[in-house]
Amino acid sequence: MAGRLLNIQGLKVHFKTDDGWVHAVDGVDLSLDAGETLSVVGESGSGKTVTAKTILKLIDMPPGRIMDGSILWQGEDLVPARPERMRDIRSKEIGFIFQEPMTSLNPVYTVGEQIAETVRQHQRISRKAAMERAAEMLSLVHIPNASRRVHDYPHQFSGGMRQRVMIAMALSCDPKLIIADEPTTALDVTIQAQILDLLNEMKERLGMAVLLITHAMGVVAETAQRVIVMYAGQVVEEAPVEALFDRPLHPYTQGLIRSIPRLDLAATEHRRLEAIPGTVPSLLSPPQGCRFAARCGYAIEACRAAPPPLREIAPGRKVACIRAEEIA
Amino acid sequence: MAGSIPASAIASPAAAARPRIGPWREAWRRFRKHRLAVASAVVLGTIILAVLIGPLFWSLPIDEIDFTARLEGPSLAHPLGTDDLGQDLLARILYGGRISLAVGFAAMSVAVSVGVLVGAIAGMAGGRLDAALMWLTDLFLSLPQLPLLLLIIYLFRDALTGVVGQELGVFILIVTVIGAFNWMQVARLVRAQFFSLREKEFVEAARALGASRARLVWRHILPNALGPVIVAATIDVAAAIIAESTLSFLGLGFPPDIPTWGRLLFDAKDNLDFAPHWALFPGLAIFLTVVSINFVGDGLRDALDPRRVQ
Amino acid sequence: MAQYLVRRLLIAIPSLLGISVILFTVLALAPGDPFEELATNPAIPPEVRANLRASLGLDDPVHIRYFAWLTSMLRGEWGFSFVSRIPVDDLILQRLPVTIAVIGASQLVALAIALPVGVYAATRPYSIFDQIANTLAFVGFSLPTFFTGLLFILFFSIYLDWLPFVFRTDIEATGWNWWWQQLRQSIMPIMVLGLFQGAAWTRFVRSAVLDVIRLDHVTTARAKGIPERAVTLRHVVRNAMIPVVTLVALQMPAVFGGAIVTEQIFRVPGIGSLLISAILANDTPVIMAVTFVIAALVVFFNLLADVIYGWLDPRISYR
Amino acid sequence: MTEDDLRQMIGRVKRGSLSRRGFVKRLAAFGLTAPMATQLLALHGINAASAQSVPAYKPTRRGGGGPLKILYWQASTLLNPHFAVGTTNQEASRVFYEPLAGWAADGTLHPVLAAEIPSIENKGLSEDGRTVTWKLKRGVKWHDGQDFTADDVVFNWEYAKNPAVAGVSSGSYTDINVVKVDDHTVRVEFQKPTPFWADAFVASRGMLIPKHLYKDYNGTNARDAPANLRPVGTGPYKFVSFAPGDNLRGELNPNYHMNNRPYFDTIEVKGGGDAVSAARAVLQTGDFDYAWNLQVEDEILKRLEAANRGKVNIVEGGNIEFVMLNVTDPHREVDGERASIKTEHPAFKDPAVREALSLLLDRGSIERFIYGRGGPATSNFLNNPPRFASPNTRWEFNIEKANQVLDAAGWARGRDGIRTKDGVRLRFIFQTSVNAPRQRTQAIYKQAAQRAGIDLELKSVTASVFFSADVANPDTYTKFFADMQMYTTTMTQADPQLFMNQYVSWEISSKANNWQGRNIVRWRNEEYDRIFREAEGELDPVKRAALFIRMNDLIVGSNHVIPLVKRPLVSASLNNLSTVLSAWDNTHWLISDWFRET
Repeated sequence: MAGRLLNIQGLKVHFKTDDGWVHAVDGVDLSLDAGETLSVVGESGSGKTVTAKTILKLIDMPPGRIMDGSILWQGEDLVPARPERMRDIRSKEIGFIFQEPMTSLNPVYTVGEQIAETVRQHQRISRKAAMERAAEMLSLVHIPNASRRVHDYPHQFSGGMRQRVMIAMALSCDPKLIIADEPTTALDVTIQAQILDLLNEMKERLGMAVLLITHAMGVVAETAQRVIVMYAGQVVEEAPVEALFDRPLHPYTQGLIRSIPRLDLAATEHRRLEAIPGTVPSLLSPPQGCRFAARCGYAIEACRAAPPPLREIAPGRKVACIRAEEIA
Repeated sequence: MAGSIPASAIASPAAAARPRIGPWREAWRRFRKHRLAVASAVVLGTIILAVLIGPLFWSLPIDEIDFTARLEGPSLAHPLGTDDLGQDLLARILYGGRISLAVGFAAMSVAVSVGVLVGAIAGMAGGRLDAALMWLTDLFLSLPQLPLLLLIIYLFRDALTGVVGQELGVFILIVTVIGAFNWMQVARLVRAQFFSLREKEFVEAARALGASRARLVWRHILPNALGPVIVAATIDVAAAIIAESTLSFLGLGFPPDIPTWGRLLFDAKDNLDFAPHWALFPGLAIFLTVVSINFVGDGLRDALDPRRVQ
Repeated sequence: MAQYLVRRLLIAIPSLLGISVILFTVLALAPGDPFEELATNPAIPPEVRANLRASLGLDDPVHIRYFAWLTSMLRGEWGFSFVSRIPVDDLILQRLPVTIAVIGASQLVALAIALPVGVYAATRPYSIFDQIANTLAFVGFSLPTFFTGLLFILFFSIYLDWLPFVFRTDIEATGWNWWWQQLRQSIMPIMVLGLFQGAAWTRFVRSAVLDVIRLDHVTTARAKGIPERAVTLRHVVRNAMIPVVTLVALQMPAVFGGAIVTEQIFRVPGIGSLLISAILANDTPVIMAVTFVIAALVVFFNLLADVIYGWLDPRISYR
Repeated sequence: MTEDDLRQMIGRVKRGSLSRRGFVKRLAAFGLTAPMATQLLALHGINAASAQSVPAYKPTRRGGGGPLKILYWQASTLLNPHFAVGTTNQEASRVFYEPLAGWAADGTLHPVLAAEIPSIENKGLSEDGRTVTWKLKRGVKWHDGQDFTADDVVFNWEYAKNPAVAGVSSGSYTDINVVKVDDHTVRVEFQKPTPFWADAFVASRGMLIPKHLYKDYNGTNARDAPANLRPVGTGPYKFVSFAPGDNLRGELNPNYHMNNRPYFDTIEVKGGGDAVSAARAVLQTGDFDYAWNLQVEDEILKRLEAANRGKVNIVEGGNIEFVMLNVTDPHREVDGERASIKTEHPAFKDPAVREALSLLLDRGSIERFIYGRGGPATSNFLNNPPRFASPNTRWEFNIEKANQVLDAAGWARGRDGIRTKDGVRLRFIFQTSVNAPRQRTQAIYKQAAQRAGIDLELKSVTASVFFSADVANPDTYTKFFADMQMYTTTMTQADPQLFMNQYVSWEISSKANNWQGRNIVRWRNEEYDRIFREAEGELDPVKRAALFIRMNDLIVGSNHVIPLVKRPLVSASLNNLSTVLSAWDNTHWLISDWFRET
């Protein structure tokens, strides 16, 4: 499907450890159009962060290694791309927002210097001009009296403010895509909402695509247009947001949605919180068939025999479960 | 946002598959990975073993003067050669090694324990007590060791030898004296560690759970400060062995007829160009001991400090 | 910042005083006699030595001698050496440049080794280079300077006869030849101290860089598209320098101790050998003056370490 | 060979019927060495040609010899001879200052600033031994051009004896009177007949400083005289620069009072380091021309000499390394004083123990393997000048005999092999100063003693602590709070009078005299005291020599003092350097006559 902004096909990323190779990402397909917000949801260890970081090759190789698959960015495959090419893309075309604002900024430089550094890396402008650009970005992300605070150091900002700085830095070169790796996990609830609103506002104003990595279904509902659900290094379901919440096809997605504590039901319902029994399979030697089979209520012999392909059973809806139609 | 799934609810089963590994077994497994550290542990072990039980097998007396066999190179009769009085160097190195190593380790443990104590108190207490302790550290750092050594040994030597006999008396004296001059680095390291660790979340968490100050220090902060202390301790052993030889250089150390490695090296330095074996073997003994202690220390630090290893 | 410095200096004064009191009493009690050589010479009648000691006040009680010394110190007279009658400040000013030159050069050599090797080894952990560098560093600081000094003399001076091993302060040559002679005679002490110190610091730089290299803000820097070399220099090394520079400053006084051994072996007429000969002769004014210089250096370098730490790390505020 | 035969032969030489060479050869047959013979002749007015006691000076013109580089492992720190605390300071001053006369190696006087050596024959010496008249050389100039006259000599006497100056050379000048006869003659008057008159204005204590520079510093301000660090003397070299504790430089004195001298254009005396590296710097790398006082194992010196760039010079003197057995008991305190003369050493009071210890000292091996040429074994305490060396003592190393002596005296071996008798164990503390050859000697002595059932506990004390005069310090050699101790005592004059007063009873070191007495072993013997008094006034040299020989036999016979090895002056010099060395004076006593063989 040419023309898509980002198109990842069959991506496999394994990590070498003392006990053998960990199949962290084992055949992931993911694609994204300009201006679209795609959310990738899954528990920790499902391979979502590795997938995201591999796009910009931010994982340490070794011990990590891209075993297979391609990452097409506007048609160009980044997997074989040389480091110089990757550097042009980083922050200029694809921005990245990290999870831990407290430690993601360099403590010894002012926030202005760090943003200016990004800007001057990709544009030939003077140091003064870059600092002005930094102040602009800070005010864009609603940091009060930005022109003064641009000279402050990271430790003089709160967690929420620092995440705003990170966003300002990521957007400083007008990238076409922003990858946000659990941007709100480290923040408390009230700040999370502000950050998500800011992200959406930035999308309207600058029109960039957003790849949002999260494990919170609530965040998905708030921001994403389309959702990909990942489990044990593989994509198990892909669907538009509303469709996913209305009619989750894959048993795992259903389990996820059922286990969300519901405020909208009346107190009288007295329903116990639901949890999915069993644990995630070892990625050292992943099971043959469907990786969710061990915990899936509907699992049958066939499920364990072969890995279920990711099938498009309706326009824009894919699921990796051979009994999806039956149990829908 | 409501609806975030606590990850622990669905704990990753991966760890469950393998047998449950205790922290010490884990530390040993990581230590084994550090090949040089293992090799050094073996070398150190052989040296200590040789020094302890060697004299049982190699029974030549240490001070048998034999003028016919002066300054002989290594031979069958004298595997490590002889000195200018024809005394057998292997026997002397084995005998001297016992003292040098004992002085090294004992002085190091004195230095480290004093250092950790001072560092911990300064680190935990802070404020005026910290300033006073740091002033004391600066004071000891700037005092020249030699006059103090001269005085302390000269003041206490006769009193101590009267009580516990000559060799033990001198041993205790030298260990305390060397120890008393090497604790400052450890104290400063431990204090720095305490300052940085005190702010860490896990310490506040422990304090929130009602841990007493002593427990905090002993169970939480100290184990984390272990890394640099081990490194400092290994350096201290080397410094102690060298300090002992400087003492014998000044006639302050053990009586002249006790062949510690430092004294052997000192006696041999004038014959280096004609009888190199006389200086090389004790020098080698000191070097091998010190380098193996350092490697073992490095291995220990990697094993005990989970963050460090990839 | 200035206010903080003044406060630190005010604190330093009592500590220097404390040091001088303790040291003076130690020296007064310590054995040893500056007129040792007189002893074996029968021609010199005992009363001559007696009144020599009396003339220098050696037999007065300790506190009187201390106050006499302190008042003359404050007036700027550092007294004269018992043994050689030379004013102590001349002695020190004559000896200090040599020591500073040798130590200074050896520290530069040490840093020139430790920084590049430490950083390069840390950026390629467990690579061949890292393992070789690490092993050599261990060997480097496990070899006592005492022993390496002897080996250097044996090898370079005696076998190869390239370098003189008696240090001469009065080289007649001028211009380039003077520098060449100076280099030839001081290269060995500098290398012995430099290699030992360099080995110790390589390990420290490597572990400091290793601590920093895994931090999140380094990945952020990479995500900003900055080339790997710039990431290492601007972000990793810059942060790792904080503990390293502080250690270098803190270790300077201890380096003077190390210099004493090298000065003894290579006969460099520096502060170290002056201190040893003064101690062996219990020459109190010289010992007090030299120790005072070293004590002042300790206080100065501690202060310097704090200032550099504050300058390097903005999180440290000067309260 | 009786005294009369001797006088009779001197008479025949005087009358010319017996040649000088015949006389010397005849005396040698009786063990009286050449210098002793020449000394006897000189004193009887038969002035032997003094030249042969100093090697001939070959160069035919002054200067042109380039630099002379000398290395001292103990650096000089002061350039005023009267304050020269150690030998190195005397050597440094001797480069610039000169005495009236110096002692040649064979113990004869050699004129420097004096025109001739006073003797009875040239009326220099009075018959009653109470006055000495020195005739000064004419035309001698100080470096700053001033004339050297008798006033300078008289001033030096006033300066040296002035208690306010507190000079170290005061001992030689306090009990004499010096009178200026004329501009170039000076008379020294003694209170009583003084056989050894050549002390004032001679050798290391006789260096003369210029009156015109020191006359306003003849008091408590003596230490601040600028000339103390910028000397102006009469010597062969003028002062250039001085870095105390490091190096001293001088240059040729163009109007030196002896022609064709000095040979070298500049002189440098470098200090610091240790004996072995000093030896290497001459014998192996050749960086220096001469290295002073090499207290180094002979084994090492021999191997360094193998490079045959330089040679080792051995100059016989009076210094001796010896072991002392404490007469008193160092472990008991009697009215607050350890090793007090009121006590007696429980073991050493038995002569058998003392004899055994003397038999157990393996002097042969110590000479061969430790000191070598630098320490020939000896059984005498007084060895030089030769005429005072006693022929009637022997040393013997015999463990078997020592055991027999101890068995005979009833010292039975205990279970642990150590001999005991009436509760006294033969276990002794043996202390000495820190120095490699001494530590080796301790080891050898300990092993031999063990074989005879005597246990020696070795103790080594830092030199500056061992030789300290500090009253509070228990480890000094004058206190002798140990059973046995060993060190070297030096003999700085060619006359044994001051050297042998170490064993007279009125010199015993005790708490009363702050342990400053020179009789450290606390040995008392009436005959020794009597003979010493007699020798002080004895003018007849032959009788005086016999008295000192008797003293030596007494002290060595007691075995409280066990001589070990003589300690001649050991130094090293390049093969082509011709030096003039003497053990009775400084190394630089005739620096003017040093030259390089071309």
